[in-house]
Amino acid sequence: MITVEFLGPIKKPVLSMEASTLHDVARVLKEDSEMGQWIDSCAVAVNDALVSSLDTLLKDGDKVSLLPPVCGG
Amino acid sequence: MITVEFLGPIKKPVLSMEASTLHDVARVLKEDSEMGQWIDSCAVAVNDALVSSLDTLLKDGDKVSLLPPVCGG
Amino acid sequence: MVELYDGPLNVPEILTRWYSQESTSNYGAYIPFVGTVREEGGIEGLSFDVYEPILKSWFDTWVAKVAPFGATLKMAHSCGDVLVHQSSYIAAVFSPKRRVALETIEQFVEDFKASAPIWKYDLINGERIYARERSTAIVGAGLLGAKS
Amino acid sequence: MVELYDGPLNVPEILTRWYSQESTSNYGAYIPFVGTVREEGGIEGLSFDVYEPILKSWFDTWVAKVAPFGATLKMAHSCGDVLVHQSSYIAAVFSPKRRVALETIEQFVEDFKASAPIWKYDLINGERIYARERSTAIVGAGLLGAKS
Repeated sequence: MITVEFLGPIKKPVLSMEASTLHDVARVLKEDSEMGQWIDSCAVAVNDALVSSLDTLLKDGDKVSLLPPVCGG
Repeated sequence: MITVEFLGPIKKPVLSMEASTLHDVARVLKEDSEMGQWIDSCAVAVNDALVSSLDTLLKDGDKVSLLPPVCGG
Repeated sequence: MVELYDGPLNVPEILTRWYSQESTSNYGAYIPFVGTVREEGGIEGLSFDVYEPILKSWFDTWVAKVAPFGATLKMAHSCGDVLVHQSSYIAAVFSPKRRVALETIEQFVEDFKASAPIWKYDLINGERIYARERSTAIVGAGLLGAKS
Repeated sequence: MVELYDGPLNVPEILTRWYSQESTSNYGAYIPFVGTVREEGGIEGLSFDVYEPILKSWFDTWVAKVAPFGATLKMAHSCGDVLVHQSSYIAAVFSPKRRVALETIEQFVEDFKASAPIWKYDLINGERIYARERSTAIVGAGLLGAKS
């Protein structure tokens, strides 16, 4: 099991799911209508490190975070 | 009569002279051996405004200032 | 170090403390950038969510990037509500020389706007409204939505 | 306004006072540049001569130049001796927006180094030695030496 958390303005509780790569996470979230407005604009982190490939391997206990568009300052 | 003052590190007292343009001032200072190390690196102000032409007219009471290379900060 | 505060920043305290901390480090240039909430669009203020783990790693990467130039960085940011005319953000560079300091503060502040995991909300009529149109997708965003 | 001080600057006092002065002016960005005397080359400190009339007109020209962008400038500088690890110079920009502030502080500080009528001396073994090799001739210098 891995967890998926949604940061900032995405009002969505943490998800738990089985996933061996980010492809699996993408498949689930693409079917989630609540994610429609966010999925194309979110960056992705695994265990708090930004990642750039869907092939990123996931193991039990990993935390995937979705980061919507930012504006600090 | 006009006055010529030397700013910053130029250790030279104020000069008074007759001059109708900066050509006259240049003529006097070029003959001054103390000015040899300064004359090519100094900017010139008349009444505290920087000028860029030797044709600048001078009138009685004007103040000409010589500004050697600067380094604030 | 990244300093996070609930609510507005005490700008005099922070600027003075950082200056004192580095007073004998032989830096020739200290440039803080102070960001203050502007009164515009009828807002009462702004509000911020900050995701600290990624903010810290982003910041540590920057500290490592400027270290070879003999420079260092500090930053402070607010969490939660900051009203108009209060300050929410300070970034600062210390460097031996002015050129490095001037170039670093510009690049650091611009990358901060584009990359730091902080989300901004307008406070209007007591509501907290995500400032989506002023926000920037982080480089590489959209990964999960890509056609596979 | 140009503030001139005998000896080192009280940096916390100046940074705080300027911040307070503009606290309700609706500027979004405040960037001070603080210059501190570095320990190098065995100097005890630096010493400065300032020619105030031309410094003021140079500064006023800059204030007028940034006004159309809604920005403003402040500066403070030391006259006389400033020892190592003490500060001799603060330039600051206030601006509604960060881009104008970042670009202005860079251009202002660089033009200051090239144009402001201030002369720097090294203090070594109690002597005051003009830092000629670190100094810059003002644009247009050499007028009087030109072949006529």
